[in-house]
Amino acid sequence: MKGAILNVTENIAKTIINFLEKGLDKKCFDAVLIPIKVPAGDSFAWVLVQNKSLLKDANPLPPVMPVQGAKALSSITKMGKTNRKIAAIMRPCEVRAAVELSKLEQVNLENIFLISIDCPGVLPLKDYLGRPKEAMDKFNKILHSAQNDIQWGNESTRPACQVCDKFIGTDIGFCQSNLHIGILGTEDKIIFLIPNNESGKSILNEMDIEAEKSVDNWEKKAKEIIEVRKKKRKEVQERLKSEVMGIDNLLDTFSKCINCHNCRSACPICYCRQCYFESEIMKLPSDDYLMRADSKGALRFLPDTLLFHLGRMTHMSLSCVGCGACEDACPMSIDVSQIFNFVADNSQELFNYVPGKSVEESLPLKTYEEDELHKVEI
Amino acid sequence: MEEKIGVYVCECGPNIADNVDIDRVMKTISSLPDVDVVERHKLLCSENGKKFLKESIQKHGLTRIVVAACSPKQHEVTFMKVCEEAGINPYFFQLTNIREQCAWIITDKELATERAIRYIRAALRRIPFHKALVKKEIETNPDVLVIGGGIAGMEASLLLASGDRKIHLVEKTDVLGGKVKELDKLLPRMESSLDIISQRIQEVKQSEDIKLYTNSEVEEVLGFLGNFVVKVKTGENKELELRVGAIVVATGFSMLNLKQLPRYGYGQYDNVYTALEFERMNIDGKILRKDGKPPKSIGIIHCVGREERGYCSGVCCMYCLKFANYIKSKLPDANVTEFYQDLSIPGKARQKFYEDTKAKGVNFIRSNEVEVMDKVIKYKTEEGEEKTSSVDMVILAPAIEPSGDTAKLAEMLRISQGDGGFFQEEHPKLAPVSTSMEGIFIAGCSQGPKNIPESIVQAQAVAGRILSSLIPGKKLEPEIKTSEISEALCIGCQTCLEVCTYGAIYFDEMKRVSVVNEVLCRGCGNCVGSCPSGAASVKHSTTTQLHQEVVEALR
Amino acid sequence: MTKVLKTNKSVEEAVKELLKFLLKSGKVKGVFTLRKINGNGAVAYSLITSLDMLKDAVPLFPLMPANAGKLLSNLTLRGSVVDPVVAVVRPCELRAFIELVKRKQGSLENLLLVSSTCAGVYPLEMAVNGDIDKKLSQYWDATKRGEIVPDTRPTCMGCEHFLPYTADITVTLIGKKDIDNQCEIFLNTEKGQQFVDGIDGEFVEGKLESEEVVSMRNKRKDEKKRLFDEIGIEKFGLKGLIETFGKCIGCHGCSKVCPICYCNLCYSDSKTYEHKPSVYEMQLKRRGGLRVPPDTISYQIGRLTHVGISCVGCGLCADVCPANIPISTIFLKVGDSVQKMFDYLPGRDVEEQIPVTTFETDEFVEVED
Amino acid sequence: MNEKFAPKIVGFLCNWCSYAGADLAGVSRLQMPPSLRTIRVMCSSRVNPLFIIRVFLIGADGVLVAGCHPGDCHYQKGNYQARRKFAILKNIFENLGLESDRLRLSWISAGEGPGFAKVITEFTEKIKKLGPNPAKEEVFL
Repeated sequence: MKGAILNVTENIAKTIINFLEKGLDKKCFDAVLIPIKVPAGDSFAWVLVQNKSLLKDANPLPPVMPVQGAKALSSITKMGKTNRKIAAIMRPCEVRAAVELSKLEQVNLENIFLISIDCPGVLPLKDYLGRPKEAMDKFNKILHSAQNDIQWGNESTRPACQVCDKFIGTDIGFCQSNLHIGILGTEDKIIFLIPNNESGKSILNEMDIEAEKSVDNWEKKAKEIIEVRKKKRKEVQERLKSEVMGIDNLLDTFSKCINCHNCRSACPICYCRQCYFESEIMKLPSDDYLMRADSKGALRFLPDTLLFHLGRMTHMSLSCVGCGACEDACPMSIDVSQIFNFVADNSQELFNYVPGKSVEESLPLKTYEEDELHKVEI
Repeated sequence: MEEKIGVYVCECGPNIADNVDIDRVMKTISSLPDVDVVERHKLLCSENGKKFLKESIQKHGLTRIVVAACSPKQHEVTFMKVCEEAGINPYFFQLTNIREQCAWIITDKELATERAIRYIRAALRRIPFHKALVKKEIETNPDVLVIGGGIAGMEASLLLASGDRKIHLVEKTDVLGGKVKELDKLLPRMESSLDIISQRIQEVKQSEDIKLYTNSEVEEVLGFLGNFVVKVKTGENKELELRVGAIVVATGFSMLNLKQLPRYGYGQYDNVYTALEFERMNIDGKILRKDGKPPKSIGIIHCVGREERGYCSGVCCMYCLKFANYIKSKLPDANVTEFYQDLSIPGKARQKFYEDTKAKGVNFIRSNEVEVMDKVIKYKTEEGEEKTSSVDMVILAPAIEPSGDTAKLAEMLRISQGDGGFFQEEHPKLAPVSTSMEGIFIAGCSQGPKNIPESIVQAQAVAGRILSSLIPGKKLEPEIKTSEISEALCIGCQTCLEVCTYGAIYFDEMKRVSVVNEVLCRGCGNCVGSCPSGAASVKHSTTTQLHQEVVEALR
Repeated sequence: MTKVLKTNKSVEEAVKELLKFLLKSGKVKGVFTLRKINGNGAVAYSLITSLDMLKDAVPLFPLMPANAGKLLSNLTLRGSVVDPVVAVVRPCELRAFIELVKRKQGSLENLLLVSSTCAGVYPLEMAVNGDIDKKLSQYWDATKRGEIVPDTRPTCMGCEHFLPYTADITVTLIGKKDIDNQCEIFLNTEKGQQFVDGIDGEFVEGKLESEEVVSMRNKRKDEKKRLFDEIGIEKFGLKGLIETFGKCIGCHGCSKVCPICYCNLCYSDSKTYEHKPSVYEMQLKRRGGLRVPPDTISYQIGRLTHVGISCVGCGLCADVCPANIPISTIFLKVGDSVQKMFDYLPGRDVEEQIPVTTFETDEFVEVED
Repeated sequence: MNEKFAPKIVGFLCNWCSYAGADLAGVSRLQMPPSLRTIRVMCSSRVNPLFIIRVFLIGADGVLVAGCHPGDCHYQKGNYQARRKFAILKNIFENLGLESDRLRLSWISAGEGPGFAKVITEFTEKIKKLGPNPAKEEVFL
């Protein structure tokens, strides 16, 4: 694998922003989609930037993920392709979600140039919002420990990040951005620009950046961590299997759910304008509720909490990218993302499907093979 | 299908061209993507211009048309017709006003030109979102229900009755004639009321086209213009179902209940009579006190209840003058005093009647505070002096009120009650006999206090409205740009039902959604402005269409 | 004066006794109340039909996992309950339900409404680790003393409508020193009296509007004023709005839990708010940058125009906000102001018409220019 | 005051009165500042407050809702309902410290050409004093 090497000026973020500015100057793209610190300074928001001066508060790797990047991209492109070229710089899970959404016609990737970046994980939103400054320091420690890599995905990041094995935006991370930025193991001295396809190459070309350098060391390092994460993911899932799975455990886990459906609103893959579970279909005559109460002596109200979560799983688990946005949004701190991740891994495995890996790979439910899945037949 | 969009810029002779740089407009608009044809014309609304437009549309196979010309109030319909003739749906057209609200109000030619371009671009932005709308036609029933058999109801019935339409006249009491039958003589010529009304009653009864239901009441009204279904409970306690195309409400009035105003002594003292009681006395032929003797001094009090009701009933002054004449002709020596607050005697014949009456020795006292005591009227003069006047008979002119059934009928007919509780006309100036419900008309005192000729005028107006709009065999074309409510988005809160003036929205209990009755809807969009869910929209003026215009306007 | 049922039991027990009596006697078919639903201390509203399950009921537990007004609307949306159901809810939940009934989103028929003089609830986040159980003694102590309970939600501390307006039965808590061994249950309506007919206990006369209630109302009013002053929304302007709502993550959880937001699909989540990229590109050109997803501020102001008139200040919106935005205080402040324009108090009376569906011909001439 | 500032006012004019009034102003050749962008609606009541908010946040320097005079509404009562909605919105703007002066409700009849010109002139002057709508350039809306 080959790529370009850029020397870090000031810091990694600045270097990346300089690169983006250059891209704007050279008209390689007309606008950049990037997280920017909000005016109050207490969070980050996705901003589509045309005016370079706005980039001074930009942060390509913010410590939190208040909105999943694919959602931001979807909001601009779901009604059609953009007329201008937009470079979107996102975390690998966001790129993967964007690719999934494009298969579901909720994102139009034409004219979108996807840039991914090695992801050290993000902090839980709750931890950040209380004390943004301290959290930022904590995050910087994680980020800049790239040379010793142990800290990436440590326990102060979100549970989903801790077990993420697809945090690299190249084929080793099953991610299909146009250009990936490698920062792992570079000791803040250089960054790698790794084109994943022709379009990535041609942009570097337009910017007179030579991309023939070897990135083997970076790749080696990345693969090592991926292996560690894979192991950890297995372990955690084993634990989850006994602790959370099974109807009683599930009921227990979701007993605190207050039906706000924030998990589904934050989920990039839940793209429905109106959730089935919020629709008229779920509104029943009173005697239905009373009959159900009667059969058990009591009926939790609203009922069907588990139905909602299981139903949501059936809708999105094949495309779940494990970004953890659902858990961040849960006011009751339920381990939603861990459970969904677990289920998603299993259902994706059934079809040997990795969401977001490739635009060409069609969604399992949109296709079928004549000779498959016999194990579910009796 | 790929849309082919054409823009036509009208110079309107010098009207637009003088202040808008048409060349620049043409150049700018031609350079826009998605615009297929841009043409200009000296006067697009001329025969020549319309021909040019039609041929150009056909030649280029256009599917959407933007015309930049004058106000849509002037020529929208003109150009829609051209579109139709050219074979495209007239609603795939947008007229943008670059004359009245652009060329004519902006002095600076450059600014005016920019504005014209902006307006055209706004139209171009919205036109892809236009939807084809198709005219609808509904069958109608030409028959009419008239509620109330007073002078107004009878007049309307008689005018409407003809070979090809039936009139159903429903009267609550057992007789026709209403209040007019209770009067002795009519102003200004003092002819007998009975003669006139009997003749009318006779005509109604003889008409083959008028079906009369006495002792009957309307129980339920469903439907809309051209297609009402009415339930009537008849004197024989039978329930009838009638089908009519229009409804005339002529339910008349009642008099203010004098028990509410004890200061006039009605019911407390002998020889205090209401106007109608006094008419009765005159019909019976003699003006007598309770003790059987003729009165010597009579006080007639105007404006009884005017302050409480908040309006002048308009007719009392004249009939009080008439009463003075009754008295003077029967008891020439009796002393007659009229107590009034203001005299309402407009019109070509009334001033003379007043002067003639005054000449007969009738006294007029202006006072805002009048109180009736036993055989005495106490009053305050204009100067504020308290005075009394001895009388042995008092006649009161109470305010005219809506008849007792008004509220019930208003609800049943889904029309509203306006000032004073009378039925509300559609427009006080431009539509004084129609109501917010198309096909329901009001005549006579049910709409407000009025005298007999005014009631007749209204009844005739109603007949005219009905005869010209509800023609046997002719189909009705309801408003096309009506509201619609998305079943998927409606949450069933029924806010729209409450704000709709026309009762054009009903609630589907099964589906739990509001539904627009497109025949009744006038397309005002009040429901759209009030719907929290964005479920309601008005055709050809959807939020998306307006938003597109705004976005361009603010570019 | 109101008829009062007096028993020598703790309020918790007395209310459960009452519910038990109603269910056992067959006067009601179901009991709608808070219940502990499993070992981990989770508390949720439940519709209980068996006496056995009633044991786990915690009708006065200081938590609002959902606005019961919204839940009762769900229960009765497709027609009123066929057999009577008793519901124990908080005053703001009751007010929300009344507002929903006015909007044809529920039915009062066959519901026996029990409420209390409410001392407030703790924030939802306290229920995450079961911390509320540790706070209970503090909660009841303060309630007995007629003081604002510390650490309850800000909107609760500033709530002056803690006396239920339309309850059939009201349990008095605030300022009742003896609630550990005495309970007063006010039977406000004939319906309330009929339902308890036959229950054990002493019947006396009483007045709901006690000195303690008045004193609490004053304290709450002061607190509300303090809250409003502190947040200072009048000084927001666009900048302030952006600073406050900048961290909004767009989950719209506030509208999902809001009892007054009764739409299935929020207008601002509908297709009308989705545009072709060219619309955004035009904006981008002018502004140089554009936050996406867009409409963060427009959503909030828009929701205010819809909810303001009926906002009961139940506080759930702030409770569920993953970004800790003090939404409830802002909405309560604006709601108060809008409601004052019409002298309208949401949930005061089911017959009171919602001002947006009606009008006076001679009002607000001052907004005309 | 910025002399160069040319305010953009979006005016929702009801078809029956105010739009006709605007036309009459044109027919009478009454000159007025070129600030207005007319959007024709059938009735002032059709203007949903949410839409006004959107227009304001897109960056209109002023938003005018104009309808028939009270009692003269072509649809009887639409303008009363419009006034209520408008009053609530204005109250919310005031509460949030937003410039509620950028919103205006006016009754203009079909015969009031000069009245229309006056409203536009006055409103434009007022907006000029307020300066450009800050929402126009705001990125984080």
